[in-house]
Amino acid sequence: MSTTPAAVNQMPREHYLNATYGIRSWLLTTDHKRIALLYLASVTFFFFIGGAFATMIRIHLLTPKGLLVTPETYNKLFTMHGVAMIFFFLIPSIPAVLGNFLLPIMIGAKDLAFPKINLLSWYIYLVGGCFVLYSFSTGGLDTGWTFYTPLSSVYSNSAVTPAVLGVFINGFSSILTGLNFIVTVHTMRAPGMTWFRLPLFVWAQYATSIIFILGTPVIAITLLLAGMERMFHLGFFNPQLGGDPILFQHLFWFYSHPAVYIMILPAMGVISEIIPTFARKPIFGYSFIAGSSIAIAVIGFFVWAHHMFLTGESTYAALTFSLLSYLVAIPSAVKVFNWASTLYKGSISYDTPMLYALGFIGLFLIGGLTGLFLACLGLDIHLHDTYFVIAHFHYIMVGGAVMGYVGGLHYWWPKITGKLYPEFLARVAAVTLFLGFNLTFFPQFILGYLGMPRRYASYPPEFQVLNVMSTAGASILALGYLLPMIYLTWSMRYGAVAGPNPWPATGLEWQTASPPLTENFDVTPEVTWEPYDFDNRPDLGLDVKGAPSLAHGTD
Amino acid sequence: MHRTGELYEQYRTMEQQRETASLGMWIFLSTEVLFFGGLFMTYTLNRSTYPDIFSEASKTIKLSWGAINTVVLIGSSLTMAMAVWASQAGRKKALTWFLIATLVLGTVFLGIKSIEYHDKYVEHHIPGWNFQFEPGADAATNAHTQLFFSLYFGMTGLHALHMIIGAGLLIWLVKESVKGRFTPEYNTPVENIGLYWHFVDIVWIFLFPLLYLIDRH
Amino acid sequence: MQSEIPLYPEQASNFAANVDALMVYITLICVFFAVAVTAAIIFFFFKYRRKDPAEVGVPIHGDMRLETAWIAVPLFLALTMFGWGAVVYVDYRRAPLDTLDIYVIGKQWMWKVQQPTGLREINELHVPVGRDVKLILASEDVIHDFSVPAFRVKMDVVPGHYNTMWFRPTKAGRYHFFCQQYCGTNHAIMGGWVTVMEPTEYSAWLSGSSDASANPIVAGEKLFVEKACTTCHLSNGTGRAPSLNGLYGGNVLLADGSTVTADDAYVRESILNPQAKIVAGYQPLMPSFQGQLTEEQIIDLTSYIKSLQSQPAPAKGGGVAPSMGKK
Amino acid sequence: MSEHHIVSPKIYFTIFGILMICTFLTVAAAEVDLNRYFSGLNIIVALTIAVFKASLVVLFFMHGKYSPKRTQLVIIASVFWLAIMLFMTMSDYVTRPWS
Repeated sequence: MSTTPAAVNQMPREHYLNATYGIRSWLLTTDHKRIALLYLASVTFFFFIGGAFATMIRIHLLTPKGLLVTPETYNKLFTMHGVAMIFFFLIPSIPAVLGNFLLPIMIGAKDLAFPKINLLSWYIYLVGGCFVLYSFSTGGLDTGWTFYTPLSSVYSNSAVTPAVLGVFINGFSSILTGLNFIVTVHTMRAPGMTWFRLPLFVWAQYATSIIFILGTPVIAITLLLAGMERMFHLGFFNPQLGGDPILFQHLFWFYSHPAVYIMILPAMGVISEIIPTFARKPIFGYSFIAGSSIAIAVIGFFVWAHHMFLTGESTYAALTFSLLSYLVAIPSAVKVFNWASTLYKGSISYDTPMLYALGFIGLFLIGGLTGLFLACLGLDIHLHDTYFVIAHFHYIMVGGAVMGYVGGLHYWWPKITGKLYPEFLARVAAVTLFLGFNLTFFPQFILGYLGMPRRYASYPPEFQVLNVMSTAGASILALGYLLPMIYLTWSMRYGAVAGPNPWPATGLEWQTASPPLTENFDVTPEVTWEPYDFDNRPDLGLDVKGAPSLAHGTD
Repeated sequence: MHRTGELYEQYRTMEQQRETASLGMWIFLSTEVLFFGGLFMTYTLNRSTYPDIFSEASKTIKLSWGAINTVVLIGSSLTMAMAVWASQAGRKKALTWFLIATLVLGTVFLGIKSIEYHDKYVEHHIPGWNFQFEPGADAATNAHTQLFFSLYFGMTGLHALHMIIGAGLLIWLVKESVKGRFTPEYNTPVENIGLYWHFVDIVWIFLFPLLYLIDRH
Repeated sequence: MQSEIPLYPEQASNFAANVDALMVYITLICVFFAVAVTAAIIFFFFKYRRKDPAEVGVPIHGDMRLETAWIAVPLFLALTMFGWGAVVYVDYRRAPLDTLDIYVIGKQWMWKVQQPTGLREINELHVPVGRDVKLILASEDVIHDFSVPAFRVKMDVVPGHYNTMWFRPTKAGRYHFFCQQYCGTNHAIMGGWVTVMEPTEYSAWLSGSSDASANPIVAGEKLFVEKACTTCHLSNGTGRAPSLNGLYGGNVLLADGSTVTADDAYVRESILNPQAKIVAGYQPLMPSFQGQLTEEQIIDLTSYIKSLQSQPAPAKGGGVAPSMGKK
Repeated sequence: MSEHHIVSPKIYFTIFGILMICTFLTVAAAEVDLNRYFSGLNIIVALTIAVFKASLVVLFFMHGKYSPKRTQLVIIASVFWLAIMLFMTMSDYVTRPWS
């Protein structure tokens, strides 16, 4: 934090963390910041459950015959890894933790529009989580996180019903969060906070919420139908009773493809906040980044059947969905170009969040570009359901969404806790994660092109070398995740006091104390400045040259 | 639940509070559209696969009950709309009576629905439970008609569940309205529950022709 | 070390070279963009390093020409990828006319293969080099997927309907095939080998290992009687249902005025969901056999109906319209 | 909704009357074999009437006609997304015989 002015910072006397005490004050809180911390604890719990499964998967795949467990158990491991990570970590992570904490503060509101519903959605998440944990601990789940019928609804012997109910229940948590966010952005903005003054993180949350409210209900009803089919031997998706298993896939991916954007859009929002702060200049192409978030959310609903090119889907439908899939790539590309251009003539510092942001761009580039291979009809014939797909979506979800989430946690950690984390360790962790991640997942692209199918408990011996590389990378990756866990926890007590605006940054959230008051602001702020406009913010204490610097910029 | 017309701390004005509640309700209803949508999608595909079976199975449910229920439910929508009007116009007595009328009509609907369900139970038309379309029907006919009845019970069941929740909310409204809680300035609960009630009515407006009126000629 | 890790599998079918070329094309474009963006970021990162703690960047808000360019150029390149990919895919989905038809049935957790002569194999598939091969894929239980990386082809095997895939092997040898759609406990060992043989070897192999007891036509004929199909489908065309003589491969006139080709999928559908396509001039009387026949039995029946292809169609053929001239 | 629009009971009763007539019409139309003239005409008529009835309920009973733009946007979005799901999914099934 070389950039911090030398003034001595002090913790505010009263803030949301010490406003009230006791377990009840947390479990019955309606403060969006406290709810965000409840979510932080619970998604971290599921992250470590999912991570433990991932570790076992990678150890098992060290040898072609499988090192650790029976095929049956292996199938449960990757299924439970997927369910825990996707439904209970990735989807809620950024929206429910960072979004919950920041969205009201960023728009100058005292809280979300419906604070009680916000608390309710955390409880719904918990109930859904309990169902899923019950399934994991009583027989496990071996259907794949996609729950494809009729395997899940007829043939699987594992605890499918509680898992399906758990995911169904959890869906309502997402829906209520999305509803809350959209209403909040519409009605709760502070005076002067116009739509085009909104931080890009808020735009991203808004776009994500569109998917939450319009996509999630569909998977809820679909899983309910699959669960009913299993419990009462009905035939919606069972061909032996006249149903159609492909219909399940249509309905499933109608939500679950947009769900990928639920994971990546908020991370993109985080990156759009971090980059201008550490480049100390306005973001390049604000309206294009904001618009591309909405475009991704909307076009993202038109591409789902690209998961089904080889199910016997009609050629006409395959052509349509492939074309539309290429269209959704464009707004993502626009974002990357705009982020890179923001660095041009900036004043760039190497602080940890910036390392995560740049790492995100690199990994998201690979993840996004490999999506072009899979959207390509001719190539998908070969690549579908191979390790190429695994590598691709881990680059998006882990390289993209998780890097964004961890980067965002670091960026706003001083705001959330009022304390600074140890910068050196944090940089080490960021670099470790980046390297470990690439070593884990890059070999899987080659494995995929060689034809190694996904979800295999054992594999032909010729694939071993690349699998060993991947497992080696995974152990580095695991270490990379443990580090922040340790030093972030440590810093809550022993970290240096951060002060309200340590970086400094321009957003409203940095105008209030760290940690903020329960009602966020002493007085409702009035926004008179444009977003990321360092030059017209004398309050930040920076060396603003004003007009001359503009002239300097054009030479 | 809440005290009359109180301004919650997160809002700046009553106006903002009211708009927020209304927008929240509409967005909730839009998620409901997609929630029912999955069932409509399943229905569409299965009906297009088995058009004749669907028409045959549909003919075993009594058109008269469905038609009566349609009238009853649209009637309850009218009384609900009138209740909203009464609350806006400040007619507290009328409000209570319109709410009670809505509640009664809703209950009549559910009563008729349970008669229909009972008929289906007698005819062995409950999916997954001794299902037998007609005596001597072969396995395939049973499977395909069971698809129709699964959708029939799934769709009307989910709809009835919404009605039951709506009836619960109405009871609460009646209670509050008797206490005179609603005024022209503060009637958001009446309006929002009204929106919900009308939405449930709209679902039925589609369920009726799709389930009862297949090739009745 | 390097020799141990090839970058692509063997090229052993007509699709392989084309798919690999497509792969190279997209890879080149992607590498170009990845390198360009990464290089720019690294360059900016060092060039515009913060020199003074209070320094700010130059306020540049955007540039319309740049935005347009980086929307238009990627869009154009994406469309070329789409176009090329579409050409390959359409070719793959549309099998040529004269193919060697082989049935492949997926079952938890094994593959049953039936050669055109009726010869059966398990977890093995023999095909001749240079011949267009069409696989007709059926599943007895859950969704499977038949995948041959060396051929760059795969297709889901979905219960409830036939999927087909085709390829032309170009190189003799033995290649892995996999089940590529997760199907339960032993998914990982549900695979086997494709053996590509010279055509002469292939026919020798076919005749050498034929097994009359497993003849699907005989089995199909037996089923045809057992299931009482014979009561209605009289061969002289006077029954309550159309004669099946000369049916397979011909065009069938339906009650709604349209025509369909009597292929495997049509025969299968007519057995399981007879009401779906009613032959012109006949009543929808046939019961459905859904749930009463295994996929294998349906294939036996189809083989039997196929064997009637050479029989003369009766004069009163109802819907059967083998040639254009007859009504 | 800055000025709170109050819809008069007269409109409500008129709408109710139209809805009743439509209900009668839809039952009557179902009893006639319209498929004779055009395959599927029965369901088209039934759904057209249903859409009309639903629109009346949304516009008048639910005050959709008098609501702010963003509420109307929510209504349009939910119908639009439902249409995406129905039409794009069916586009797969309907076009399968083409290939």
